[in-house]
Amino acid sequence: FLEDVKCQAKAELQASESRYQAQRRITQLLQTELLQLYSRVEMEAPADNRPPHESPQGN
Amino acid sequence: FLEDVKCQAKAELQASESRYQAQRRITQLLQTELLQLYSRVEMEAPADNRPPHESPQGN
Amino acid sequence: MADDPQRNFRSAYYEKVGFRGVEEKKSLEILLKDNPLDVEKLSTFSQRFPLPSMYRIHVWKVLLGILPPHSDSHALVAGYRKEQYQDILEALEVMRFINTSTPTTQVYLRMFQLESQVLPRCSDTSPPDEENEDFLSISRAMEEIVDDPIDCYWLIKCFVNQFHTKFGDSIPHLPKSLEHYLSQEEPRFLNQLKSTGVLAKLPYNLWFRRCFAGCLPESSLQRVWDKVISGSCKILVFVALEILLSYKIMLSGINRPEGVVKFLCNIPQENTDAIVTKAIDLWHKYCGTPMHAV
Repeated sequence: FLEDVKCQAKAELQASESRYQAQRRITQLLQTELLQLYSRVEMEAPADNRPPHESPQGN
Repeated sequence: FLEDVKCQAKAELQASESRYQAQRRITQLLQTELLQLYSRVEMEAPADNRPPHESPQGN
Repeated sequence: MADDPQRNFRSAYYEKVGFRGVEEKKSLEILLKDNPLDVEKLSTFSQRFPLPSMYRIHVWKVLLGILPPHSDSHALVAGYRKEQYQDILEALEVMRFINTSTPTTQVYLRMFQLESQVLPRCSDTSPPDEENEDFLSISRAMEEIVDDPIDCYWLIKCFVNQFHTKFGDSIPHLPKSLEHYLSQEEPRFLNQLKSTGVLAKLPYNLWFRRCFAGCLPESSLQRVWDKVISGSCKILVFVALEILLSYKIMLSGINRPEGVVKFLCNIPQENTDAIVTKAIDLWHKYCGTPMHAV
Protein backbone atom coordinates (compact mmCIF):
# COMPACT_ATOMS: atom_id res chain seq x y z
CA PHE A 1 0.00 0.00 0.00
CA LEU A 2 2.88 2.32 0.82
CA GLU A 3 4.35 1.64 -2.61
CA ASP A 4 1.00 2.55 -4.04
CA VAL A 5 0.99 5.96 -2.36
CA LYS A 6 4.54 6.59 -3.47
CA CYS A 7 3.68 5.70 -7.07
CA GLN A 8 0.71 8.01 -7.07
CA ALA A 9 2.75 10.86 -5.63
CA LYS A 10 5.41 10.34 -8.27
CA ALA A 11 2.83 10.37 -11.05
CA GLU A 12 1.28 13.59 -9.74
CA LEU A 13 4.66 15.25 -9.54
CA GLN A 14 5.47 14.16 -13.08
CA ALA A 15 2.17 15.54 -14.33
CA SER A 16 2.93 18.86 -12.66
CA GLU A 17 6.42 18.80 -14.17
CA SER A 18 5.13 18.24 -17.69
CA ARG A 19 2.52 20.97 -17.30
CA TYR A 20 5.32 23.28 -16.25
CA GLN A 21 7.46 22.27 -19.22
CA ALA A 22 4.60 22.86 -21.65
CA GLN A 23 3.90 26.27 -20.19
CA ARG A 24 7.57 27.09 -20.33
CA ARG A 25 7.75 26.28 -24.03
CA ILE A 26 4.83 28.65 -24.63
CA THR A 27 6.62 31.34 -22.66
CA GLN A 28 9.77 30.93 -24.67
CA LEU A 29 7.89 31.21 -27.95
CA LEU A 30 6.12 34.33 -26.76
CA GLN A 31 9.36 35.83 -25.52
CA THR A 32 11.03 35.26 -28.88
CA GLU A 33 8.08 36.83 -30.63
CA LEU A 34 8.15 39.81 -28.31
CA LEU A 35 11.85 40.37 -28.86
CA GLN A 36 11.33 40.28 -32.62
CA LEU A 37 8.47 42.70 -32.38
CA TYR A 38 10.49 45.11 -30.28
CA SER A 39 13.33 45.13 -32.75
CA ARG A 40 10.87 45.65 -35.60
CA VAL A 41 9.21 48.56 -33.81
CA GLU A 42 12.56 50.12 -33.11
CA MET A 43 13.74 49.69 -36.69
CA GLU A 44 10.62 51.33 -38.03
CA ALA A 45 10.81 54.20 -35.64
CA PRO A 46 14.52 54.80 -35.02
CA ALA A 47 13.86 58.31 -33.73
CA ASP A 48 11.42 56.93 -31.21
CA ASN A 49 13.55 54.15 -29.83
CA ARG A 50 12.81 54.49 -26.18
CA PRO A 51 12.29 51.17 -24.46
CA PRO A 52 8.55 51.03 -23.90
CA HIS A 53 8.64 50.63 -20.13
CA GLU A 54 11.13 53.28 -19.30
CA SER A 55 9.17 56.18 -20.63
CA PRO A 56 5.60 55.02 -20.46
CA GLN A 57 4.25 58.54 -20.71
CA GLY A 58 5.66 58.62 -24.25
CA ASN A 59 2.94 56.25 -25.37
CA PHE B 1 4.57 6.71 8.51
CA LEU B 2 2.12 6.69 5.62
CA GLU B 3 0.99 10.18 6.62
CA ASP B 4 4.62 11.19 6.57
CA VAL B 5 5.08 10.06 2.99
CA LYS B 6 1.89 11.85 1.99
CA CYS B 7 3.04 15.08 3.63
CA GLN B 8 6.36 14.94 1.89
CA ALA B 9 4.71 14.34 -1.49
CA LYS B 10 2.28 17.17 -0.90
CA ALA B 11 5.04 19.64 -0.09
CA GLU B 12 6.97 18.68 -3.22
CA LEU B 13 3.87 18.98 -5.35
CA GLN B 14 3.09 22.41 -3.91
CA ALA B 15 6.55 23.69 -4.75
CA SER B 16 6.25 22.32 -8.27
CA GLU B 17 2.79 23.86 -8.68
CA SER B 18 4.04 27.23 -7.49
CA ARG B 19 6.67 27.15 -10.22
CA TYR B 20 3.97 26.24 -12.75
CA GLN B 21 1.68 29.06 -11.58
CA ALA B 22 4.47 31.59 -11.95
CA GLN B 23 4.98 30.36 -15.50
CA ARG B 24 1.24 30.84 -16.17
CA ARG B 25 1.35 34.41 -14.88
CA ILE B 26 4.30 35.05 -17.17
CA THR B 27 2.44 33.68 -20.19
CA GLN B 28 -0.57 35.87 -19.50
CA LEU B 29 1.58 38.92 -19.13
CA LEU B 30 3.48 38.20 -22.32
CA GLN B 31 0.22 37.80 -24.21
CA THR B 32 -1.08 41.13 -22.96
CA GLU B 33 2.21 42.76 -23.82
CA LEU B 34 2.22 41.32 -27.34
CA LEU B 35 -1.36 42.39 -28.01
CA GLN B 36 -0.57 45.93 -26.94
CA LEU B 37 2.53 46.08 -29.02
CA TYR B 38 0.75 44.73 -32.10
CA SER B 39 -1.99 47.28 -31.81
CA ARG B 40 0.62 49.98 -31.37
CA VAL B 41 2.51 48.79 -34.45
CA GLU B 42 -0.66 48.80 -36.49
CA MET B 43 -1.63 52.27 -35.33
CA GLU B 44 1.75 53.71 -36.11
CA ALA B 45 1.94 52.14 -39.56
CA PRO B 46 -1.60 52.25 -40.95
CA ALA B 47 -0.35 51.95 -44.52
CA ASP B 48 1.50 48.82 -43.63
CA ASN B 49 -1.33 47.10 -41.87
CA ARG B 50 -0.78 43.56 -42.92
CA PRO B 51 -1.19 41.18 -40.01
CA PRO B 52 2.38 40.62 -38.89
CA HIS B 53 2.22 36.86 -38.93
CA GLU B 54 0.99 36.45 -42.46
CA SER B 55 3.91 38.15 -44.11
CA PRO B 56 6.90 37.84 -41.86
CA GLN B 57 9.21 38.31 -44.85
CA GLY B 58 7.85 41.87 -45.06
CA ASN B 59 10.16 42.82 -42.22
CA MET C 1 37.27 37.75 45.22
CA ALA C 2 33.74 36.59 44.67
CA ASP C 3 32.69 40.19 44.18
CA ASP C 4 35.34 40.93 41.61
CA PRO C 5 33.27 42.95 39.15
CA GLN C 6 35.35 41.91 36.20
CA ARG C 7 34.84 38.26 36.99
CA ASN C 8 31.11 38.80 37.39
CA PHE C 9 31.06 40.62 34.14
CA ARG C 10 32.89 37.75 32.52
CA SER C 11 30.54 35.07 33.78
CA ALA C 12 27.56 37.21 32.87
CA TYR C 13 29.09 37.54 29.45
CA TYR C 14 29.61 33.80 29.07
CA GLU C 15 26.12 33.27 30.35
CA LYS C 16 24.87 35.50 27.59
CA VAL C 17 26.89 34.49 24.58
CA GLY C 18 29.30 31.79 25.65
CA PHE C 19 28.28 28.57 27.39
CA ARG C 20 24.58 29.21 27.14
CA GLY C 21 25.04 30.06 23.49
CA VAL C 22 26.92 26.81 22.93
CA GLU C 23 24.15 24.81 24.61
CA GLU C 24 21.54 26.57 22.49
CA LYS C 25 23.48 25.96 19.34
CA LYS C 26 23.79 22.26 20.20
CA SER C 27 20.09 21.89 20.84
CA LEU C 28 19.31 23.64 17.57
CA GLU C 29 21.70 21.30 15.76
CA ILE C 30 19.83 18.34 17.21
CA LEU C 31 16.54 19.82 16.00
CA LEU C 32 17.99 20.38 12.55
CA LYS C 33 19.03 16.72 12.32
CA ASP C 34 15.39 15.61 12.59
CA ASN C 35 13.86 14.31 9.41
CA PRO C 36 11.21 15.51 8.90
CA LEU C 37 12.04 18.74 10.69
CA ASP C 38 9.66 19.61 13.50
CA VAL C 39 8.59 23.08 12.42
CA GLU C 40 6.73 23.66 15.66
CA LYS C 41 9.84 22.95 17.73
CA LEU C 42 11.93 25.15 15.47
CA SER C 43 9.41 27.97 15.98
CA THR C 44 9.53 27.52 19.73
CA PHE C 45 13.32 27.54 19.70
CA SER C 46 13.33 30.70 17.66
CA GLN C 47 10.81 32.35 19.98
CA ARG C 48 12.96 31.56 23.00
CA PHE C 49 16.52 31.98 21.79
CA PRO C 50 18.40 34.05 19.26
CA LEU C 51 19.21 31.98 16.18
CA PRO C 52 22.94 31.37 15.69
CA SER C 53 23.79 33.35 12.59
CA MET C 54 25.19 30.32 10.74
CA TYR C 55 21.75 28.64 10.87
CA ARG C 56 19.52 31.69 10.65
CA ILE C 57 18.81 31.69 6.90
CA HIS C 58 18.18 27.96 6.85
CA VAL C 59 15.77 28.12 9.79
CA TRP C 60 13.96 31.12 8.29
CA LYS C 61 13.53 29.23 5.03
CA VAL C 62 12.00 26.27 6.84
CA LEU C 63 9.76 28.44 9.02
CA LEU C 64 8.54 30.38 5.99
CA GLY C 65 7.88 27.22 3.99
CA ILE C 66 10.51 27.95 1.35
CA LEU C 67 12.00 24.59 2.25
CA PRO C 68 9.69 21.72 3.26
CA PRO C 69 10.07 19.80 6.54
CA HIS C 70 11.51 16.72 4.83
CA SER C 71 15.23 17.26 4.43
CA ASP C 72 15.46 14.73 1.62
CA SER C 73 13.14 16.98 -0.45
CA HIS C 74 15.30 20.05 0.04
CA ALA C 75 17.41 19.61 -3.08
CA LEU C 76 14.38 19.04 -5.30
CA VAL C 77 12.41 21.96 -3.87
CA ALA C 78 15.41 24.29 -3.90
CA GLY C 79 15.72 23.46 -7.59
CA TYR C 80 12.09 24.44 -8.17
CA ARG C 81 12.57 27.68 -6.26
CA LYS C 82 15.62 28.53 -8.34
CA GLU C 83 13.83 27.86 -11.63
CA GLN C 84 10.83 29.91 -10.58
CA TYR C 85 13.11 32.80 -9.69
CA GLN C 86 14.97 32.58 -13.00
CA ASP C 87 11.79 32.25 -15.08
CA ILE C 88 10.30 35.40 -13.59
CA LEU C 89 13.52 37.36 -13.87
CA GLU C 90 13.97 36.39 -17.51
CA ALA C 91 10.40 37.31 -18.44
CA LEU C 92 10.65 40.71 -16.80
CA GLU C 93 13.87 41.41 -18.68
CA VAL C 94 12.35 40.41 -22.00
CA MET C 95 9.31 42.60 -21.32
CA ARG C 96 11.65 45.42 -20.34
CA PHE C 97 10.16 45.95 -16.94
CA ILE C 98 13.72 45.69 -15.68
CA ASN C 99 17.19 45.92 -17.16
CA THR C 100 20.75 45.43 -15.99
CA SER C 101 20.81 48.81 -14.26
CA THR C 102 17.58 48.31 -12.28
CA PRO C 103 18.36 48.28 -8.53
CA THR C 104 17.96 44.80 -7.05
CA THR C 105 15.22 45.79 -4.65
CA GLN C 106 13.21 47.26 -7.53
CA VAL C 107 13.70 43.96 -9.39
CA TYR C 108 12.36 42.07 -6.36
CA LEU C 109 9.35 44.38 -6.25
CA ARG C 110 8.55 43.75 -9.92
CA MET C 111 8.97 40.01 -9.44
CA PHE C 112 6.67 40.09 -6.45
CA GLN C 113 4.12 42.14 -8.36
CA LEU C 114 4.23 39.74 -11.29
CA GLU C 115 3.59 36.80 -8.98
CA SER C 116 0.77 38.59 -7.19
CA GLN C 117 -0.70 39.71 -10.53
CA VAL C 118 -0.47 43.38 -9.68
CA LEU C 119 2.35 44.40 -12.00
CA PRO C 120 1.39 47.93 -13.06
CA ARG C 121 0.62 48.44 -16.73
CA CYS C 122 3.38 50.12 -18.67
CA SER C 123 1.16 53.17 -19.19
CA ASP C 124 0.61 53.51 -15.46
CA THR C 125 2.75 56.38 -14.23
CA SER C 126 1.36 56.64 -10.74
CA PRO C 127 4.12 56.94 -8.14
CA PRO C 128 4.87 53.91 -5.97
CA ASP C 129 2.34 53.62 -3.17
CA GLU C 130 3.02 53.18 0.52
CA GLU C 131 2.73 49.41 0.32
CA ASN C 132 5.46 49.29 -2.35
CA GLU C 133 7.64 51.50 -0.20
CA ASP C 134 7.16 49.09 2.70
CA PHE C 135 8.16 46.22 0.43
CA LEU C 136 11.25 48.08 -0.79
CA SER C 137 12.29 48.90 2.76
CA ILE C 138 12.00 45.27 3.83
CA SER C 139 13.89 44.24 0.68
CA ARG C 140 16.76 46.60 1.39
CA ALA C 141 17.11 45.20 4.89
CA MET C 142 16.83 41.59 3.75
CA GLU C 143 19.47 42.25 1.12
CA GLU C 144 21.87 43.22 3.90
CA ILE C 145 21.15 40.00 5.77
CA VAL C 146 21.07 37.50 2.88
CA ASP C 147 23.81 37.19 0.26
CA ASP C 148 22.27 34.81 -2.27
CA PRO C 149 19.77 36.68 -4.48
CA ILE C 150 17.50 33.64 -4.93
CA ASP C 151 17.27 33.09 -1.18
CA CYS C 152 16.86 36.81 -0.71
CA TYR C 153 13.89 37.10 -3.08
CA TRP C 154 12.14 34.08 -1.62
CA LEU C 155 12.69 35.27 1.94
CA ILE C 156 11.33 38.74 1.16
CA LYS C 157 8.32 37.35 -0.67
CA CYS C 158 7.43 34.77 1.97
CA PHE C 159 8.16 37.12 4.85
CA VAL C 160 5.86 39.78 3.42
CA ASN C 161 3.14 37.28 2.51
CA GLN C 162 3.27 35.49 5.84
CA PHE C 163 3.26 38.76 7.73
CA HIS C 164 0.10 39.92 5.99
CA THR C 165 -1.67 36.58 6.19
CA LYS C 166 -0.82 35.88 9.80
CA PHE C 167 -0.84 39.35 11.30
CA GLY C 168 -2.85 41.46 8.87
CA ASP C 169 -5.75 41.62 11.32
CA SER C 170 -3.55 42.35 14.33
CA ILE C 171 -1.46 45.16 12.85
CA PRO C 172 -4.14 47.88 13.26
CA HIS C 173 -4.35 47.02 16.98
CA LEU C 174 -0.63 47.27 17.70
CA PRO C 175 -0.63 51.04 18.48
CA LYS C 176 -3.31 50.44 21.15
CA SER C 177 -1.23 47.60 22.52
CA LEU C 178 1.83 49.84 22.69
CA GLU C 179 -0.21 52.40 24.61
CA HIS C 180 -1.32 49.68 27.03
CA TYR C 181 2.19 48.45 27.83
CA LEU C 182 3.50 52.00 28.04
CA SER C 183 0.83 52.72 30.65
CA GLN C 184 2.15 49.71 32.61
CA GLU C 185 5.77 50.77 32.37
CA GLU C 186 5.74 54.57 32.36
CA PRO C 187 2.25 56.04 32.83
CA ARG C 188 3.57 59.59 33.25
CA PHE C 189 5.53 59.44 30.03
CA LEU C 190 2.45 58.10 28.27
CA ASN C 191 0.38 61.04 29.51
CA GLN C 192 3.05 63.40 28.32
CA LEU C 193 3.06 61.81 24.85
CA LYS C 194 -0.72 62.10 24.78
CA SER C 195 -0.95 65.69 25.91
CA THR C 196 1.70 66.89 23.46
CA GLY C 197 -0.06 65.13 20.57
CA VAL C 198 2.97 62.93 19.92
CA LEU C 199 1.24 59.62 20.59
CA ALA C 200 -0.98 59.89 17.53
CA LYS C 201 1.95 60.73 15.30
CA LEU C 202 4.42 58.02 16.25
CA PRO C 203 5.99 56.25 13.22
CA TYR C 204 3.64 53.25 13.44
CA ASN C 205 4.15 52.47 9.78
CA LEU C 206 7.89 52.13 10.17
CA TRP C 207 7.45 50.03 13.27
CA PHE C 208 4.48 47.83 12.52
CA ARG C 209 4.34 47.57 8.72
CA ARG C 210 8.04 47.65 7.86
CA CYS C 211 8.92 45.72 11.02
CA PHE C 212 11.72 48.23 11.77
CA ALA C 213 13.39 47.81 8.38
CA GLY C 214 15.29 51.05 7.80
CA CYS C 215 15.08 51.86 11.51
CA LEU C 216 17.32 49.26 13.16
CA PRO C 217 20.68 48.13 11.76
CA GLU C 218 20.54 44.58 10.36
CA SER C 219 22.46 42.99 13.23
CA SER C 220 19.69 44.03 15.63
CA LEU C 221 16.89 43.74 13.11
CA GLN C 222 17.46 40.06 12.39
CA ARG C 223 16.98 39.23 16.07
CA VAL C 224 13.58 40.92 15.93
CA TRP C 225 12.69 39.20 12.68
CA ASP C 226 13.59 35.81 14.26
CA LYS C 227 10.56 36.38 16.50
CA VAL C 228 8.30 37.70 13.74
CA ILE C 229 9.12 34.83 11.39
CA SER C 230 8.59 32.25 14.12
CA GLY C 231 5.14 33.61 14.87
CA SER C 232 5.00 36.76 16.99
CA CYS C 233 4.05 40.25 15.90
CA LYS C 234 3.75 41.33 19.55
CA ILE C 235 7.53 41.62 19.70
CA LEU C 236 7.22 44.69 17.45
CA VAL C 237 5.25 46.44 20.19
CA PHE C 238 7.98 45.79 22.74
CA VAL C 239 10.76 46.98 20.47
CA ALA C 240 8.82 50.20 19.92
CA LEU C 241 8.23 50.43 23.67
CA GLU C 242 11.94 50.01 24.45
CA ILE C 243 12.88 52.62 21.87
CA LEU C 244 10.51 55.07 23.54
CA LEU C 245 11.78 54.20 27.02
CA SER C 246 15.43 54.36 25.99
CA TYR C 247 15.04 57.86 24.58
CA LYS C 248 12.50 59.10 27.11
CA ILE C 249 14.60 61.98 28.36
CA MET C 250 15.69 63.00 24.90
CA LEU C 251 12.12 62.84 23.58
CA SER C 252 10.80 64.86 26.51
CA GLY C 253 13.14 67.66 25.49
CA ILE C 254 11.76 67.93 21.96
CA ASN C 255 8.85 70.33 21.75
CA ARG C 256 7.23 69.71 18.40
CA PRO C 257 5.66 66.32 17.55
CA GLU C 258 7.33 66.53 14.13
CA GLY C 259 10.71 66.71 15.82
CA VAL C 260 9.92 63.60 17.83
CA VAL C 261 8.88 61.69 14.72
CA LYS C 262 11.99 62.82 12.89
CA PHE C 263 14.17 61.60 15.74
CA LEU C 264 12.37 58.25 15.97
CA CYS C 265 12.71 57.66 12.23
CA ASN C 266 16.46 58.14 12.53
CA ILE C 267 17.38 56.75 15.92
CA PRO C 268 21.08 56.44 16.78
CA GLN C 269 22.40 53.12 15.50
CA GLU C 270 24.81 52.47 18.39
CA ASN C 271 22.89 50.83 21.17
CA THR C 272 20.12 49.14 19.23
CA ASP C 273 21.38 45.69 20.29
CA ALA C 274 20.73 46.59 23.92
CA ILE C 275 17.31 47.94 23.00
CA VAL C 276 16.38 44.69 21.25
CA THR C 277 17.70 42.60 24.16
CA LYS C 278 15.61 44.60 26.61
CA ALA C 279 12.60 44.43 24.31
CA ILE C 280 12.83 40.63 24.11
CA ASP C 281 13.14 40.40 27.92
CA LEU C 282 10.11 42.62 28.36
CA TRP C 283 8.17 40.62 25.77
CA HIS C 284 8.97 37.40 27.63
CA LYS C 285 7.95 39.07 30.88
CA TYR C 286 4.52 40.14 29.62
CA CYS C 287 3.72 37.40 27.15
CA GLY C 288 5.57 34.50 28.76
CA THR C 289 8.35 32.35 27.40
CA PRO C 290 7.14 29.46 25.27
CA MET C 291 8.09 26.54 27.48
CA HIS C 292 6.94 23.45 25.66
CA ALA C 293 9.35 21.51 23.46
CA VAL C 294 13.05 22.23 23.09
